[in-house]
Amino acid sequence: MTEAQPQPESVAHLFEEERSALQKVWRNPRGLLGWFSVTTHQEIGRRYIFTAFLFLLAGGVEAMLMRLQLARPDNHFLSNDFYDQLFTMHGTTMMFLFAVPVLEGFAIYLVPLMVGTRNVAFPRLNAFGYWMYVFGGIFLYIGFLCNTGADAGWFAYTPLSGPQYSPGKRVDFWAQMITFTEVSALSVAVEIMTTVLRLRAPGMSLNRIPIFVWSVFVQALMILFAMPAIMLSSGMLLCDRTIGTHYFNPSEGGDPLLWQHLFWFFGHPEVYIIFIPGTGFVSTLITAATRRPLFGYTAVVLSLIATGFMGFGLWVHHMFATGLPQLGASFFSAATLVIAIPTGVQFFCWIATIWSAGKLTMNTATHFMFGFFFIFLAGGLTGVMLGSVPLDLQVHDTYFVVAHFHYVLIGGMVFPLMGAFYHWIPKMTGRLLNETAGKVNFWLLFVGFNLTFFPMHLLGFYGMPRRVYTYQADTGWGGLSELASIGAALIALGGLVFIGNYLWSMRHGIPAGNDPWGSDTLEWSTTSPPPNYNYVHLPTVSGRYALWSRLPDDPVVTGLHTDRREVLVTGILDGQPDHRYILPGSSIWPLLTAIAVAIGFIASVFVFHDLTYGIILTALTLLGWFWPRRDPRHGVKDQS
Amino acid sequence: MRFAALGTIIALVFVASCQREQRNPRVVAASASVMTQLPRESELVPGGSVPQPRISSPDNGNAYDINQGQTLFTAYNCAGCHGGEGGGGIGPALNDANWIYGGEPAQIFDSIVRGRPNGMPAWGARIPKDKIWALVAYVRSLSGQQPKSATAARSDDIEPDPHTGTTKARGSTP
Amino acid sequence: MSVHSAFAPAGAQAARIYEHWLLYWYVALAVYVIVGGAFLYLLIRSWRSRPESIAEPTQPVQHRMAKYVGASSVATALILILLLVSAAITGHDLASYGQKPNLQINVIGHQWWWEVQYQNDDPSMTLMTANEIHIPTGQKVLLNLTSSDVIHSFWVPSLNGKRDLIPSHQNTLTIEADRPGVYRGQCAEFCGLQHAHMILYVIAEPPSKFSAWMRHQLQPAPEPVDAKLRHGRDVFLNEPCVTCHTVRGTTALGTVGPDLTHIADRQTIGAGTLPNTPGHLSGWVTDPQRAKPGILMPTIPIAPNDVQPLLVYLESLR
Amino acid sequence: MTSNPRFIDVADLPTIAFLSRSPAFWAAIGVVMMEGTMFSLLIASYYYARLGVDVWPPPGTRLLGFTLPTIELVLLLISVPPAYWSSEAAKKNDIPKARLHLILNVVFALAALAVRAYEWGTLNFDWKANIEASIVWMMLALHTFELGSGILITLFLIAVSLTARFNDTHRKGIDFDSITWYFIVGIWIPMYATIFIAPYIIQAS
Repeated sequence: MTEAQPQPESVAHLFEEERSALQKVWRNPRGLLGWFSVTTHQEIGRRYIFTAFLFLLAGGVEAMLMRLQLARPDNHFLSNDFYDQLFTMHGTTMMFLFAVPVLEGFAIYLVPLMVGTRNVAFPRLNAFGYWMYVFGGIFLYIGFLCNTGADAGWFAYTPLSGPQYSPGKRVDFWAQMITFTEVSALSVAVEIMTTVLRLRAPGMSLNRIPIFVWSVFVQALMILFAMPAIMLSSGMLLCDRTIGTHYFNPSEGGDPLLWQHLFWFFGHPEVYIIFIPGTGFVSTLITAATRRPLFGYTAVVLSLIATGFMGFGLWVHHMFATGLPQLGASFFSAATLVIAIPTGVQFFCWIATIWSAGKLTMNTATHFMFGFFFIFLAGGLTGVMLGSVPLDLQVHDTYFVVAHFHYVLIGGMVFPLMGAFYHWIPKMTGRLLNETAGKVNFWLLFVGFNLTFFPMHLLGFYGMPRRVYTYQADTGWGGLSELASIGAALIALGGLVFIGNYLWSMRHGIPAGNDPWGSDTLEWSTTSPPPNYNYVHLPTVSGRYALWSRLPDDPVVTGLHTDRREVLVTGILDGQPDHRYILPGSSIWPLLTAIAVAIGFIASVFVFHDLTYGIILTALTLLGWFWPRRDPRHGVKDQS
Repeated sequence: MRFAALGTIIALVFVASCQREQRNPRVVAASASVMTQLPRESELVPGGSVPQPRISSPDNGNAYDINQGQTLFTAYNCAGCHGGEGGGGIGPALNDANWIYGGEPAQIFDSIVRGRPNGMPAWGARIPKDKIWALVAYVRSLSGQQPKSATAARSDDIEPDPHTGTTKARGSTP
Repeated sequence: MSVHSAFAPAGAQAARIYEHWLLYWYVALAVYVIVGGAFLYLLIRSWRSRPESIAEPTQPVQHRMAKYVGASSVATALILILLLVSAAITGHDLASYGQKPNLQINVIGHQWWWEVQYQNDDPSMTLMTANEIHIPTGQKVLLNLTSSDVIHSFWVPSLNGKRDLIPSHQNTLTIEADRPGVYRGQCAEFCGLQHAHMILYVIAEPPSKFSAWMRHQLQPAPEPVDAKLRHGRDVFLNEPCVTCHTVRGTTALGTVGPDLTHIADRQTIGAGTLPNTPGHLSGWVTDPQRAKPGILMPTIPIAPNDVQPLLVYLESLR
Repeated sequence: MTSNPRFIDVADLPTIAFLSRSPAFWAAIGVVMMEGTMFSLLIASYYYARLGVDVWPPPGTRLLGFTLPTIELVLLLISVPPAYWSSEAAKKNDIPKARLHLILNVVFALAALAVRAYEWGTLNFDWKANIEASIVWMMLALHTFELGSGILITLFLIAVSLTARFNDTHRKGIDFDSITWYFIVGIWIPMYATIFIAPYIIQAS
């Protein structure tokens, strides 16, 4: 490595030259074909976020229909058959098509910016993952629109979801959709892991990585270990249903509980996969709102890692009612309570941060952050209750649990996400969202949320099981259910305000400038929205709060080729420059490969052996993907 | 969106099979008049052959009804004679292409309703017609005469495996 | 009026869980008030005071905060240990309640009703019924739980927590009622189209009354005494009803649906779907798919002048 | 960087690195992590199923001979050193040597695949027999898929190495290929033990 001498007189000129070269190399291809060939992380990230919000809308409409049905006892608004499809689709949509993908979208968008590089490590894999997600979602929803919506619940317990008790293709669609979204999640996890480990800006040692990046890194590792479990089990279910294997058939030695073990081995970490980036958002928002360093950075990072690790030790607490040996149950009970400690530590660090700052910027993002504190705290405490085996046996599979996980997931993920949206949308679009509408949006959601879900705690104790399509008047559940439905209407209103605010602000919002919040992470140093190459010169980092500790004469990286998509690989621990790494450019092959895989997956739902055609097609498209190009500088391939 | 066009095309393909997933528990009358138009068991009739009325089962291809038939097949102990999954036993096998009294839906319906010599009881008075149609739908699925996408790959009951005699009970838990 | 609430325990187990719950509730409330209060305090204190500059807290402040975070974390751990110990003790107590039961009942889950078999060493004393479990008060009743199709979950909140009924697995649960009463329960694991209408009642009676009930239930169905009842019985026996239902003392021996020998004694029809009144029974028999769409029981076209005798006959099955 | 320069010039840094320095390595690690988890859970499912029944293998399947599978395993193990040598040669940019070892690797792998195919053909049960059969078929199917993909990637690299278009990316590809190959062979050891050896040990209840 050489140390170049500063040459002030030529800097400006060089800068412009490099900028136009980068613009040319990183330009997204035009036209329809071009639109399908994009591999830049901003565009893919935005598409993830946009698609996920569409699915949120669908899941929300499903929820509203359910609340309408449950508003009155003995209601005949929806048939039981349709209601079963609705709640399955709602759960499935929210978990697989909204929560994880939207966080992945934010991670894909933000991580390269935050660690100071130009793109994720494997841009084409990234595009492939997005297409898999889209195809999986479309596949599931086409089924739903054709009366083939899954109806066995989002955890599809066998034998109810098996060949005998779920006739038709409904559950097959569901199981195969899982495979689609898991392929997508796994590709994103590999992206994020590699990007965080190797593409950080010089100087960004492990102890200087922004908390949000840490959180998505832990999330990526969790995905790598958790998602294979659901791919395996949904594959087993599909085989049981289509070719007559016996994984879950008790009469041939299979066991319905095997499904539950495999499912929850994924399903419980899934909750943390969703929640951990939520805490990452909160830690970032809190730093921005107080303009103070996060208190206890190391403690928070260790908490994230501990949570990720322990998240794999609690799956059995979803199965206490299946009659496990008492000793085993006690172990998982203890593990469930212990995982509250790292989350507690994070809470105390957040309190300490605000406390020592004494001042707060009360913008919409901060509102949502406080919404998170008050809601998630309640969800965490009911979670501790569910960790006790005797209490769990009372409230398991009742509306208490419904209340609990909505407090945890909406409180722990949606509220931080909304905060993050208000925080980062100015970066993504260049315009601020309207603050007044934002606060109206917050209060509608906050009040509506509590009105909807708080009564459900009581309903659970009063004996209302979840997933009932109706209930009788003499159960006395009518009043609280009606209250919940009114709350749901407020949430819907909040959602409309949110959409309206977004649409209005994109046209009339105040231009954001580079850094409207005085925030600390690298992405605020580039323009809003950032150029496709993120930074003309990759930045270097000299402190944990990159922009706050930045000095005017801090060095930047030069010497990267501007005639191809090139980034800098740095050391895992210390962030020292290691080598240059050439990224591939735009390509249509990820889409074609995704189509090939989709053909195989979808065909195998109907005729299992047709999977073979999918494999052959996929192999051919992969050949196209990796076909050696004549020009070794494949980054500058045609920009048509 | 660009997906809209793609979505519409795929949707049209799927609409055709929507009916396969229909679950209508309250079908009652569809089969009411069927008894009068039952086909004859033999086509040898005085005065030459009469064109046989071809009545297709109202349940043909509907996954839910095939499944109902499967449940009833077990519940009514049809398997007692015809074997689990129609593999045969005291009574003839149902999972092959050999039909003594015909394999058309109406003929199977007739066999169940009126019974047949050498052991098959008449179930007409014992099973309501729509459930008989469900049984017909299931019986036809055993010999692959229903769309594969509408039939279950296996049941959760014991397979007619010669090695397997008993249900393997699992250990009990406290 | 039946009782159906974890807040209204009527048996030793439920009462024990309720006590345990109170501990958790008060601890959770206290934690919420303290931590939530801290956030509220911070919110009020910092309201409208925008941070102007970026600053690192001073060293003493940092030390104070570190101490405070450390202490809170330790406190959290201690509280969790307390809660864990309480959970373990409660779990142990609940398990020990289950020893030496006075009565054993097999409960088999079906889509979507409960089959109930009273166990007895004397085969003539074993009793089959459905959807209602009569138990003597003050006695431990061991339930052997299994399922014939999908997973169900037995849950009577006023008596004990829930336990799943899993095909090919044998689970047990002990219940005990302190005082006479009707305790409602409902299937708690999603089990298909009619999960919402898979309700059962546990009817606790003083032991003497329970034995009388038992003796009565063991009797076969009464012989029809008049022409109308005989007509009704013949309708029942000639229509498809017998394929699925048993009425002991007659040729009806079906086992697909619930045993109807003493149907008129039960409080509800269709596993709690409808109250057992002549009007509802009539509606149920003529069109069960209306009240409980999706169940196996078909709509049987019964001749109009046969319906009334059939209902009268069913009403007579006391 | 002792002083405080305005620029860190990276123009002289290499454009290729191997093992943990290379992003491709981490992609391979990601693949290994997720597939390792999947296969581990599959193996765990096998023993979980064993706990549920009285006799093993359950009625419908018989104990399998382990001569052929052992030959197959040995062939797979022999294929590992060439994979290593090919990646070492690729690091030194010695393409002919890398190609030679890739060919050696693929020959042994194909031999193992042939043994696998023959032995699978003689399997005395299909996936419908019982739970053991279902799991064993899943193991064989998934692992054979892995094996097949590994072989295809290697063949692809051999083919490219014969052309003028072979570039640094393909050198990293050989590195990637060797890492995944270690995994494919390594994960087969517990699966081999589970499918062919374990039934002899755990058959009594």
